[in-house]
Amino acid sequence: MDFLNAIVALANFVIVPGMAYGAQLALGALGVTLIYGILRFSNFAHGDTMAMGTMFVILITWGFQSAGISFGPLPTALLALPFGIALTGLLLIGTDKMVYQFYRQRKVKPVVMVMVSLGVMFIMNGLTRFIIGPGDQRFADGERFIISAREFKAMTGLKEGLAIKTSQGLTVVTAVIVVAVLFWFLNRTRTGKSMRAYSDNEDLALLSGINPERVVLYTWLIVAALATVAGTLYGLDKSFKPFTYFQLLLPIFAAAIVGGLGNPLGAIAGGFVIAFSEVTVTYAFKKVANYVLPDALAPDGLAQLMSTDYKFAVSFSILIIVLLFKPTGLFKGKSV
Amino acid sequence: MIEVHDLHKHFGGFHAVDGSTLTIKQGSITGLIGPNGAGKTTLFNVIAGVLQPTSGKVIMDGEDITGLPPHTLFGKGLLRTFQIAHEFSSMSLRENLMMVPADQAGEKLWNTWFGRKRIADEERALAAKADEVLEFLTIDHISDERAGNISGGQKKLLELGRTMMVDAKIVFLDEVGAGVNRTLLNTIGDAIIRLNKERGYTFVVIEHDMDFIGRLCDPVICMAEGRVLAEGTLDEIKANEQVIEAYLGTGLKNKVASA
Amino acid sequence: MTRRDALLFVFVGLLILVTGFAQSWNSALYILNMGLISAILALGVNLQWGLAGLFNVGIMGFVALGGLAAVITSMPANAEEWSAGGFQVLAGLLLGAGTIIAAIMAYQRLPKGRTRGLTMVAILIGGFFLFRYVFDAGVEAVEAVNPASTGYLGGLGLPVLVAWPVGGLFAAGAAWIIGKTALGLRSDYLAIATLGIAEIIISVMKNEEWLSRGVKNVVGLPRPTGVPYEIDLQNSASFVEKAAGFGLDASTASTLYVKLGYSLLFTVVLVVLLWLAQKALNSPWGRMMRAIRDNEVAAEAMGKDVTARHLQIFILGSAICGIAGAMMTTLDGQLTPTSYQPLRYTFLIWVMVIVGGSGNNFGSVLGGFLIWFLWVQVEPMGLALMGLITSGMSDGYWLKDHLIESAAHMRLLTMGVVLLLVLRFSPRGLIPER
Amino acid sequence: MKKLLLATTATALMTGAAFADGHANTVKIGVILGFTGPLESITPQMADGAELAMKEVTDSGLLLDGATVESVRGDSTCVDAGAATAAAERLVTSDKVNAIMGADCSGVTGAILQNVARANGIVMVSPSATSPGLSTAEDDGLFFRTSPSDARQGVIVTNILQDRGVNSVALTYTNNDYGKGLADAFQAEFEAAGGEVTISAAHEDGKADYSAEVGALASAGGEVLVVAGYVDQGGSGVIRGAIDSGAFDTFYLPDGMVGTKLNDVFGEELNGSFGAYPGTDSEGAATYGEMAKAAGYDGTSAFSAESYDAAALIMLAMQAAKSSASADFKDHIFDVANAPGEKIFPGELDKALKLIAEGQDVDYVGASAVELVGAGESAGNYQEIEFSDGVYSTIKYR
Repeated sequence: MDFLNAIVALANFVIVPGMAYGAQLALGALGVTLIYGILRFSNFAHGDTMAMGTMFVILITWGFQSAGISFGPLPTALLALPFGIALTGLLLIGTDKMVYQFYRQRKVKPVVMVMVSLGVMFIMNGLTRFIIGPGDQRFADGERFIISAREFKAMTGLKEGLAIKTSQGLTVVTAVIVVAVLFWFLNRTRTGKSMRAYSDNEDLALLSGINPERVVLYTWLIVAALATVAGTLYGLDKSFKPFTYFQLLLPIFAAAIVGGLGNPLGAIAGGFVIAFSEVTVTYAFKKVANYVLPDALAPDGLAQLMSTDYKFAVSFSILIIVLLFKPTGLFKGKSV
Repeated sequence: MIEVHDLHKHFGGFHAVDGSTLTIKQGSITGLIGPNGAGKTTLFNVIAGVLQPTSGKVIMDGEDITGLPPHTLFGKGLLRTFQIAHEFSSMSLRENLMMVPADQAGEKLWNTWFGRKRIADEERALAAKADEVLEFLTIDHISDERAGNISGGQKKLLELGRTMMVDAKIVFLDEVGAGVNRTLLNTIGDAIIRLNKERGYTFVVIEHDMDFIGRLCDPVICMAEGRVLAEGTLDEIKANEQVIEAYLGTGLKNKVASA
Repeated sequence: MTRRDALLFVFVGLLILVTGFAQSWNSALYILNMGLISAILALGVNLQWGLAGLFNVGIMGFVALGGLAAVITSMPANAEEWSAGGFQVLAGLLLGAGTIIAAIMAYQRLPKGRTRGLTMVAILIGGFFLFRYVFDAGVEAVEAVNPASTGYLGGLGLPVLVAWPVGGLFAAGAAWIIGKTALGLRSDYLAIATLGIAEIIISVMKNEEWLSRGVKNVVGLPRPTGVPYEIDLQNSASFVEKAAGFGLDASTASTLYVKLGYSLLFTVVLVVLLWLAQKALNSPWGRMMRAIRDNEVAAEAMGKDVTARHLQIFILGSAICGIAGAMMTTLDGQLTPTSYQPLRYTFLIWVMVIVGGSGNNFGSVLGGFLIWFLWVQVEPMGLALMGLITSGMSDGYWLKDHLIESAAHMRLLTMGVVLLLVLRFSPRGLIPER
Repeated sequence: MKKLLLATTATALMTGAAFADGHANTVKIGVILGFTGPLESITPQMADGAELAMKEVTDSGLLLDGATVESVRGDSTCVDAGAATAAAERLVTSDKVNAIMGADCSGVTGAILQNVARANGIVMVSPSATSPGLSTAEDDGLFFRTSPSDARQGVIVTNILQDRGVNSVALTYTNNDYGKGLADAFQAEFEAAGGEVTISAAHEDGKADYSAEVGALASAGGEVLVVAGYVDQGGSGVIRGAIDSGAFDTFYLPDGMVGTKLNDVFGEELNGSFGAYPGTDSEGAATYGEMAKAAGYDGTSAFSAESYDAAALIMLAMQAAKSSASADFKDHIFDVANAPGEKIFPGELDKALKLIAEGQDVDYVGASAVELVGAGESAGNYQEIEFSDGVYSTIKYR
């Protein structure tokens, strides 16, 4: 029984939140990694792209809510998602035409593109706050829990509860679907294959008649979808605030690099590595240890490796260690 | 002078250099030929320290130099040029040459602030030497031009010029004639012969132009698929069955690929 | 400097003068002072980026280390805390350092294989617990002393001017460690690594209270010699008399006097650094650096030790950022770790370097002044602009309300637009590399 | 009207200092708050609060022979001491504000106080800087705050917990001088009184995820979770995680955590939780809440009431000193804030001005029950709140 309690406690405080957070990071990191793989630069504006995409979704959700449209037990935001993706897609393609295209055609160094994305980041940052304001926005509705801690305890009779929020379940399910669709697209469709070819070897792809502008267009559309989905899921699970989305950029980059920049599988793995490292290294194992170990061995202290103050430092230390020993990431990334 | 023992360089499953063994004699101008993808440039890069070998050894004058970084090899008198010219594009031709000599006093940060006199003298000598080299290469009329703005052939000359700024022992030239017109190629050829005769440089030359090879090189080494096929004078090589097959094979493959 | 460059400097000078006439001379001088610091920061980053092509996105960390140096150098030592556990903290730190050194030695001495891995893990884990055991107790003792106003070890009580070079040394030390480990990485990876390391530095400064009070801030840093306190000037009869001679009241005169004092100190630092940077740039050393930036492979083949040179310039540039960080903390008079945000202390500096002109020292100095001016002045300009746009709208109209409320966000927007415009129409910056 | 004020602010800025001397009968108060930066979401309500008081006074026409009070906003960014000092510098030396309502975060507040306010002899009243360090900062008698120092709150929290028989708590704090200061003060007090703090874990505001913090807190355990954070920052994030995962059912909510947002966001889920925030009387706060609602903003947002009070104190002190010069009215702030005298609540500023003009004493209570002590900070009278039926209500004063 104690053993079960230990597992449940671990699941409740480490595994479930880690899964949801990891899935959110993975979706964000996929966007970063795709841009890196195909357009060949690190996009510093990605966090703010997520914020803008989510902002569109929120505005549409509010419209739906005031029109009385709902999605039953699921959040209305899911209904608004396709529209949000479309708007974000338009925004990104517009940005590309107005900004990135110019530099791409001049074949500037990747670092210049990074600088350009810095400018785009500043602008999106300002625009989001201009339109929706800097504050917290709530747009979640529908059922909150798939199973709540109290229900779980009543059901199983265990001392520990296990809670799974709708948003957490939704995050993982959506992430799986999105990743499956993405991989199907990249591996099975003609456009997807040409994108991969372009990513592997630009010159060769051009020779075999792939239209680069088309590849770029599709890339931005996919990035728009990934960013909007990631941002919305994150907003549903936690809350929407522009400042937070800028802060998300760092763990997302860490995830993409740990996994290997330019490698979609790596991005997903990286997301989970970062999420779980943040949760486990700073987790106080006291409770779990008390359940599992005999009383004589139970720890007096918290059995915490590091205080939560250093949560952020942990993910970056992992990033740096990975870079030092495996410079192209866990999964082989690009080394352009 | 240089001995290469059973050198391997693998990229994943691809064996770019697959057990090459060869010797380069002091004072020679050795030609290195072979069809595209034979592993010539990779061999250069491994010898010059740009790439680490998977296995094998490189010995220079009895000393094991395997895997030493390029700047250390430079210090030992081993210089190289690049297949695609690697000029310092934002600097003038003269500056491109002046930066070459090692251990300049002006490269010590301290001296840039407190050793001005010494630097000035040194710079004057370097500039004079650079101008001399530029004149030798017949590109002295553009010595103040940015290296990024000159023609491909002129960049090749500049590459050669860099090797003349110091007392090199052995110089590796990677397709020094590619994209260069006939007149310029002859100029380059003359320069190489003069450097070999007057200064005693040893040269290793990768080149596809057989006339050029024939005029300069003895011996000639032919590579294919990462291995040394044959060594001898150009005529001997031309008569070698294996060599003909190697060239023919890729020729056929090329035809298939371009169809 | 060409005539055009000189005109650009005159233009920025005019902007500051206009501030003086239209707003106040105090505002103008404050912008000038922070502009001087920004110029020094931009100079340091330009050294790394413009001269060596190193993409350092961890500027914030070096600035913060400079700030830390200001506290450790200039604040008085807290005897009570030292006796409570100061030496135990030091012992703990030595143990920690010893553990890492032992692990590295094990790595180097032992033959490759499982034994080596296990030994290293054993050393690290054992060392970690030993370190925590000694260190944590010491920290607890130190932090328990008077936590509301001190609770940290304090500093050396030296003049704060000493902190400026010390800040440079701190940053240089950190840069050495970072450079040794991360400089081999490609540009994008180096960027993310430095970004992360800067965050780690900040989180250490936020959470290690024994060191500099963590998030509780150290206030009341001493001023540099030669910069008096306004209130003392205002109470000095002779100063008030002199001020009256200029037709100024005591408070205006004293605030201007103090700011001018800082301006003078900062200008000296900037001029010295600029002179050093210019001499270095135009020497064979600068030529070698540009060669490395233009083509690393060829420079390596021409006998230049690229790795060592990168490390050298990374340390130099970071040290300059550290000096600027110490100066900034001195000007603020307090250390506030929570105020170090990447947007302000890293990305804004990058905007300065790129807009000014990377590879050109004068360009980055100009960029430092110009962008700092905009950063401060876009806010009132934005408000004024919104006032103008909405002047035709009726009061209470939601859009008018919204636009005026949002005026403050014009700042980020403007930075983005300026950066993109410069990248598009003058990609090498306002004063390009010659 | 609020918009009008803003518009005049903008025009005043455009015309610059040249006009400042022309309006002899204009009083300017600088509102320096973090309009951008990590506290940007609570800042508008704080500024609105201060400007509501100014509007009230202007409309009354009673301040210093009918002076108009003008608000000049400046962005403190909350975190960037340089930018904050520049903004303050501009407000003080260019717009010639008579006093500063601000700043918000303790760090920039200290910087502005030392570099601008003291240098120019300008009064500063901060609505939200609670760091105990500011109590002892040299201020030449220029610095006041309408929020109590965290040291005082540590005692209050301990008392409330002990009265409820709570002996073991987990503690999380927002990682800045407010949160850390409060956490330190509370932990010392609570442990001295025999209580146990199982863990004291920091959380960063505006971060992506609080799973790690919640996990650590849950594992450490405790009867109650004390959340020393901000209601619309990480504090709510931690509570959200703790409730959702069933880690804690009962929370203690200090001043930064109390706001109607809790009712909206958590409602029933917080039933049984309790806390306390400054105030001796619910009347002022309620009135203020309604006034704010009528003016179109949320008056219960953190430190909004304190901002209203800060601005009101400045203006009442001016009236008492019969001068809008900081040097004159700085000594009157204590008089108008404390007894004896007639109690003044929000919306009664006209009455206060009239009384003062008649030479009578007032005791400004305001929206947050202002009572200044010591080095010019709020005494720290608290109202204890408890959640039931999804809303919190005051049950006791301390």
